[in-house]
Amino acid sequence: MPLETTVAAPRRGIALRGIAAHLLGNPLGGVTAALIIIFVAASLLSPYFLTGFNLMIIARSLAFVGLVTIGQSVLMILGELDLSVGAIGGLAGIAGGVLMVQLGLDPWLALLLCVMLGGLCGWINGTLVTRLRLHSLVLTIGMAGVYGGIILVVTKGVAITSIPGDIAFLGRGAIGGVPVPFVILLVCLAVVAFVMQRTPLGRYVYAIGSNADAARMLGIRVNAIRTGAFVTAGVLSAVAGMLMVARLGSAQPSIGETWVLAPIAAAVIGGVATTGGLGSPLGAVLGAVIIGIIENIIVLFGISPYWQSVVSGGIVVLAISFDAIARRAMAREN
Amino acid sequence: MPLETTVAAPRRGIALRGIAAHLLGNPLGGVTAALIIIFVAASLLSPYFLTGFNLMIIARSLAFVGLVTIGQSVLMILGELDLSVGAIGGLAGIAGGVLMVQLGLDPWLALLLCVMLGGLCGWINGTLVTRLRLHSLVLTIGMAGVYGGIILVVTKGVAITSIPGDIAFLGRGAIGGVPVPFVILLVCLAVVAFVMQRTPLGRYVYAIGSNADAARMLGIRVNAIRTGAFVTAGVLSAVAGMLMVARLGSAQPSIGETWVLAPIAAAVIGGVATTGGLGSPLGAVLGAVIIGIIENIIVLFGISPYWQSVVSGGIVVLAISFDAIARRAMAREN
Amino acid sequence: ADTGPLRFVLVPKVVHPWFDKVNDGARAAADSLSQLTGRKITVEYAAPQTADVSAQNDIIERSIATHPAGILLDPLDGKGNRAAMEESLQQGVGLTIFDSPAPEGLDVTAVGADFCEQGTLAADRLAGLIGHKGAVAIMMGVPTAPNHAERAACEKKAFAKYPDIKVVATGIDNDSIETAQKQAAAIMQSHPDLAGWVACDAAGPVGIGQAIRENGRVGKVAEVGLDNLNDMIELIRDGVAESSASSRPEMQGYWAVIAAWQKAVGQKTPKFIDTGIDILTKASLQAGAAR
Amino acid sequence: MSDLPGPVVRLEAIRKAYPGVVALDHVDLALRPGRVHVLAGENGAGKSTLIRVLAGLVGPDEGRIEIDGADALADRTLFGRIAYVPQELNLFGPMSVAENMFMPFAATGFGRLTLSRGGMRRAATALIERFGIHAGPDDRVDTISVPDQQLLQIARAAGRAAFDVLILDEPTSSLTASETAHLFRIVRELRAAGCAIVFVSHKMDEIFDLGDDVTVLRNGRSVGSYEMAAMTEHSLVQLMAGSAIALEERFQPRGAGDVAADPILSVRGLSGPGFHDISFELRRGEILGFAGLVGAGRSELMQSIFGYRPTRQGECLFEGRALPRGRPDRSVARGMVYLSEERKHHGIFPRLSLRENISLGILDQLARGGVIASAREGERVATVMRDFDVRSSSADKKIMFLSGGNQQKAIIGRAMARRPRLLIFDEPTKGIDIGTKFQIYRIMQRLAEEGVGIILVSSEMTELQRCASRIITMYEGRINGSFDQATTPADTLVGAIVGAGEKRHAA
Ligand SMILES: Nc1ncnc2c1ncn2[C@@H]1O[C@H](COP(=O)(O)OP(=O)(O)OP(=O)(O)O)[C@@H](O)[C@H]1O
Ligand SMILES: Nc1ncnc2c1ncn2[C@@H]1O[C@H](COP(=O)(O)OP(=O)(O)OP(=O)(O)O)[C@@H](O)[C@H]1O
Ligand SMILES: O[C@@H]1[C@@H](O)[C@@H](O)CO[C@H]1O
Ligand SMILES: [Mg+2]
Ligand SMILES: [Mg+2]
Repeated sequence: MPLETTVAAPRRGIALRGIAAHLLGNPLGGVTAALIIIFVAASLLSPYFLTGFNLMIIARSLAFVGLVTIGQSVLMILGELDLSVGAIGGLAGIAGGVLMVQLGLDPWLALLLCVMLGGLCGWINGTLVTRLRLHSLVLTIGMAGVYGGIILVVTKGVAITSIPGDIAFLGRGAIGGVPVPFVILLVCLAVVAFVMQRTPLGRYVYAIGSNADAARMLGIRVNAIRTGAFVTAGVLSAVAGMLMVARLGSAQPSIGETWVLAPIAAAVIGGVATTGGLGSPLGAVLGAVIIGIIENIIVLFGISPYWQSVVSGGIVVLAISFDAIARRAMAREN
Repeated sequence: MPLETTVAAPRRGIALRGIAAHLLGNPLGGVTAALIIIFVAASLLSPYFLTGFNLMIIARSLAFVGLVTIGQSVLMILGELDLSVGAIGGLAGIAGGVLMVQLGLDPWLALLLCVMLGGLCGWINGTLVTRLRLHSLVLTIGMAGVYGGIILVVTKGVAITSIPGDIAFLGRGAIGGVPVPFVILLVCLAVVAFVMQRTPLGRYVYAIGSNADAARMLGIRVNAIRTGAFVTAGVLSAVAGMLMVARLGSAQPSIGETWVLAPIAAAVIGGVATTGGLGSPLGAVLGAVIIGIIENIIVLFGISPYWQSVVSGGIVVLAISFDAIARRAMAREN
Repeated sequence: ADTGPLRFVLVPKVVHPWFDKVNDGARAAADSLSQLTGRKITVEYAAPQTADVSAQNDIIERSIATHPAGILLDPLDGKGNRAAMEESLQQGVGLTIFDSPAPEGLDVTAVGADFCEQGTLAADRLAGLIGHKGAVAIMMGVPTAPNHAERAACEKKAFAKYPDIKVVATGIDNDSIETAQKQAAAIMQSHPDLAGWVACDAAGPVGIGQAIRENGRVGKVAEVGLDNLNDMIELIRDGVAESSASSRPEMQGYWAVIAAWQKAVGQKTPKFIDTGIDILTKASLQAGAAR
Repeated sequence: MSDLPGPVVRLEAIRKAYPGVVALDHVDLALRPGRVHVLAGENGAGKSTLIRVLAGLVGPDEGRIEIDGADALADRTLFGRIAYVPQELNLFGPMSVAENMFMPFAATGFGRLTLSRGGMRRAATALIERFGIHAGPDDRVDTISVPDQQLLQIARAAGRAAFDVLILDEPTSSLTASETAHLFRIVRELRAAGCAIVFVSHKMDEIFDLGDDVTVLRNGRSVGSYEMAAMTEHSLVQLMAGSAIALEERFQPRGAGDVAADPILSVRGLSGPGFHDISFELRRGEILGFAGLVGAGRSELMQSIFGYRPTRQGECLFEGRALPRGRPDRSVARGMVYLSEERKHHGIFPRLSLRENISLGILDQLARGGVIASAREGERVATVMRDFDVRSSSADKKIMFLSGGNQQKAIIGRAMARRPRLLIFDEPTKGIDIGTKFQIYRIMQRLAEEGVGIILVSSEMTELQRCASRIITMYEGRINGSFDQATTPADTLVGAIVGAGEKRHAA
């Protein structure tokens, strides 16, 4: 933009436009603005929305998809996609059920093993992608079949019940009124966001996503970092899967089935591009919050179940359009 | 490949390697080789595979996903993706049911209207993507919710039965032993492949997929062509949906649910890159044939349904790995 | 000449634990027939991954391609499966239907229960539980599936007998526990006054029970379930559901194989084999366990 | 040469073949500390390939690389002593200037576990100043100008710690004269400090200005190595091309600029992002030059006229009729062509073949009944390749595997093959060897004489002087002068483009 513009804007300056401009200048501006609007609208439209109980429900149900979103967003910044994250989460959950219930392992040990299993699945994905230079989208469509299939083979579609109560508080408990899964989400987000923004490793992820060849030329270990990102995504999905098992008290074979498209949509709403190099895990999680709120208000408003998918799909479309329209309007102003 | 190789190969000359080299030189080589291997293996392993009846049912069931694959592959060559193609197919089918059964319209007129509806859905997707410069992956995740939701709203999940017999032969008939849906697939593929390879329009699609900015600079009507591709994909999905209705004699709300990931996987197996500019609809359909044969032999071999997803996922992984491994092995040889 | 092995293919609605019980029964029948006849008789299990007619048709057709001695089918959709069923008969592969009334005009044997009676039993029982008045909901299963549709229709008819009972909502679970749970939760959100539930397949009542539990409505919303999945039995033990009207999947599989074998060796078969219905309650379960 | 220091790097009998071509055929090269070694040769001669071998990015098929007397192919860490600026921009677009400068951080001392952002910013600011980059350390690289990106690319290689050899592959192709001068000052400093420098350029004045030694490549073979002092422009060109070229030739179209006739393009009061209140006329048969500094707004103006970028005010009349805004397709349909200065982003279709890249501009002319006539396509493409000397082992090679200059020739050929009535060339001869350049000037001249209107945006003053009938100068988004090329002394022009005598904006 020419120099003059930046000088001129405050002069014309209505305060609201100033805020809008500030938001739009910030990479997280679009998603934050959309979030605020949806939040305010929901508060005005439903008296139940702003209650502590409701906010707690939102926070808790957000945690699972949110964890998966963090991992997926790191992969997307790297220019990859993993459609098997949901299946990995489900597999970890089922493995947890088998280890704890059928083999009687200590729940905490089982938990650790399952998270490692998630990492292993991610490592397999990453290794296949990097060694054979496969296309991650299709590889992971295939691997989702494999991991999801293993769930079916192990469970024959039947849930594993009577999960030991020891780990229940991971799924159902609260710390100072904040649900434990949400706290875990925040911790994971903080760690990953810090790594992505403030460490060389994180910046290499951005570099690889924006120009992998140049990164390789500079001696950045592209393949190792790619594989590491898949492992991270696998671990986070496994954590989500185990938290879900803790919450349900049973390992359902269906865990993770809905964790595939929503995190990708959330990441894009939050400013992550599927082409790599752009966005941040924080933005992606904010995108997940938007989707979570949408799902919540659909229930609060008592929208007929037949209409739910239309409404939630429509709001996703609106949320990404909002950003685009606002940016274009601002651009036209100047 | 360096000139020397082409000269040297026959001299060293095992015939097989000559064929392999030839196949690998051709952009369709990888998928053709994989197809041949799977075909031969299936014929050797199951006496039922090479029977006329079995080939006929493969051809027929391939037709539906194949049609969707054609449209999706054009979008992928353009650098876009449409995850709502399945929902559009389902919506067209349901609309057909409503028009024919509930409104008593002439079946042929209804068919035409439904195909137009598919085009309209595609046009909406394309227009949103181009006008608002939205990300097609996420927009169409949203639109899949909307279109799929409309199916639910209209049907409440209940199929529309008693579709007039007039159109049954479209789904069940055969022309000279070849199932009608397969004939329609071949016709559509021939038309689209011709346009893509031999007309300016097709070249423009490749150009846009390879460098959209440069295409715009050359005066190519990027947005119009993009929208057109979405319309094409919508129309082809609607055709698939209507053929499915004709085949079942009822409009099922579940039509199209499995038409989302399989066509993308098929296209990539067939050499289409999700980043655009590479591959061809023919390759993509060959990829779909591979997937179709895999599904067929899984049942022929009597593989337990619990293992099916593992096996089919695994074979998808193998199919894409095959290409990669073969190319690298050849490269190392020289 | 008739000493070679006989292979039957069993095609259920969907991959589902209930059908594993059918499969168990079918294998038992195959084993005892093998012993009795000295001929190797086997059952192959081929199930669609989701309750989708076209997926089921593909499986039927692929099974036909292997020329089995017969196909045992639980149709997802009488009309939608019609072409595939005709194809089977045309190709000379005998067809035995289980868990479903017989499709009209086809020369097949049907094995199952009186599904109308099963639905009526469940509905009447629920009506009694809620004092013959209040709002009730029906979880419809796969609406195109002939047996599910029959149960739903008869449940509606049964409720209609009571002037103070109103069916305020119907859900569709497509034979998936997760879908059933989501649908039930949503319906209870929008109908806070709901008094009770019945279902039309084995998955539905499990999902309903989970939703009742998750939403803290145990004791406030009554449930009479269907069938005898482990989860269902647990729900009855835990007092979430009062009882269940259960068909007998093992028996259905058993008799379907018997009928298919008869057909394969050219014997006459009955049009319909009724395998009966059980009512499961906390008490009957304890009695069963004690035995 | 005996009194010179011994070579720090020695390449011996390097051979590298690609499918269909031998890019390097037993090439030798010796680099001495404190000397600028020029690699000269026509497009596709193998300069960049040799450089990539030298930088350790491409393994040679045969040959030996010695760095400080040790075998670098055995000990690859030795390649760390070599700093390399590639011919094509290769940056991380969505990341900041500072990050681009110091990636990978650990190696540059700005991060082991966490990044030291402040330190990085400070160090970046120093380099930004030293290299004259118009950007802040936190600016996103894809928002700064191409020349600034080019300078950043150089700063990244040359600005950091220890290296013995600095390779600059056509570093000036998107720099203007003053930036080039600035860059040369830095190069001389490095040379004085004992660094060996490899320099590639197609601009003769630069080669003679900076070079100490020169190695000439032709078709992948080394013609020889010489001391620059023993060379003249003519002799060097002769060595490169294998035949002589008349360097004094001029290409002003004859009878240009019929003032009486209607102008082919008139721009009136046009304003938009980056330029303000622009009015000028282009006459039939004239080559109108545009001169200016980086960021003068020429590219943005031209793209707006063409319809690629938005405008705020004003109008453009093409052959008397208004051009619709924001519709490059309409402009093309009416006979206008724009060739962008950004080959990578706006020019080539990397994954398509050379043939497809060329024919894309003329498909409407190649189609018969809506179908592309392959035979005709082959002929037209062959003609373009011949006329513009595009060298490739095959027309079916993906264009991304061609040398930079040959890519450029292909897209110029594509633009001209359309036979437009108005041609806007933005830095068209960037990276093109001198022989082909003259051929392109000749074709431009011929087209103009046939009545085509041509706008030539160029940062090479000699190019404008060789070809333009008139020269318009731009300064900070405004036109500040219009000169008859034939009668205006060079100093006057340079004064105008640096904005002499004007009130400068208070930055
Ligand atoms: N303040 C700025 N911030 C970001 N980008 C800028 C700024 N000023 C100029 N640019 C960019 O720098 C480039 C230089 O402008 P432009 O190319 O129009 O000038 P020019 O006279 O053609 O210069 P050149 O000789 O480099 O072609 C443009 O691409 C423009 O987007
Ligand atoms: N990766 C590659 N694959 C195939 N061919 C290549 C590749 N890289 C270079 N070549 C070929 O090698 C030859 C030499 O190219 P190179 O880029 O070294 O030329 P150059 O002298 O740098 O030319 P220019 O002045 O145009 O930059 C060309 O014919 C080019 O097509
Ligand atoms: O009878 C039904 C079957 O058709 C299947 O849906 C599983 O549940 C049973 O109740
Ligand atoms: Mg070069
Ligand atoms: Mg410019």
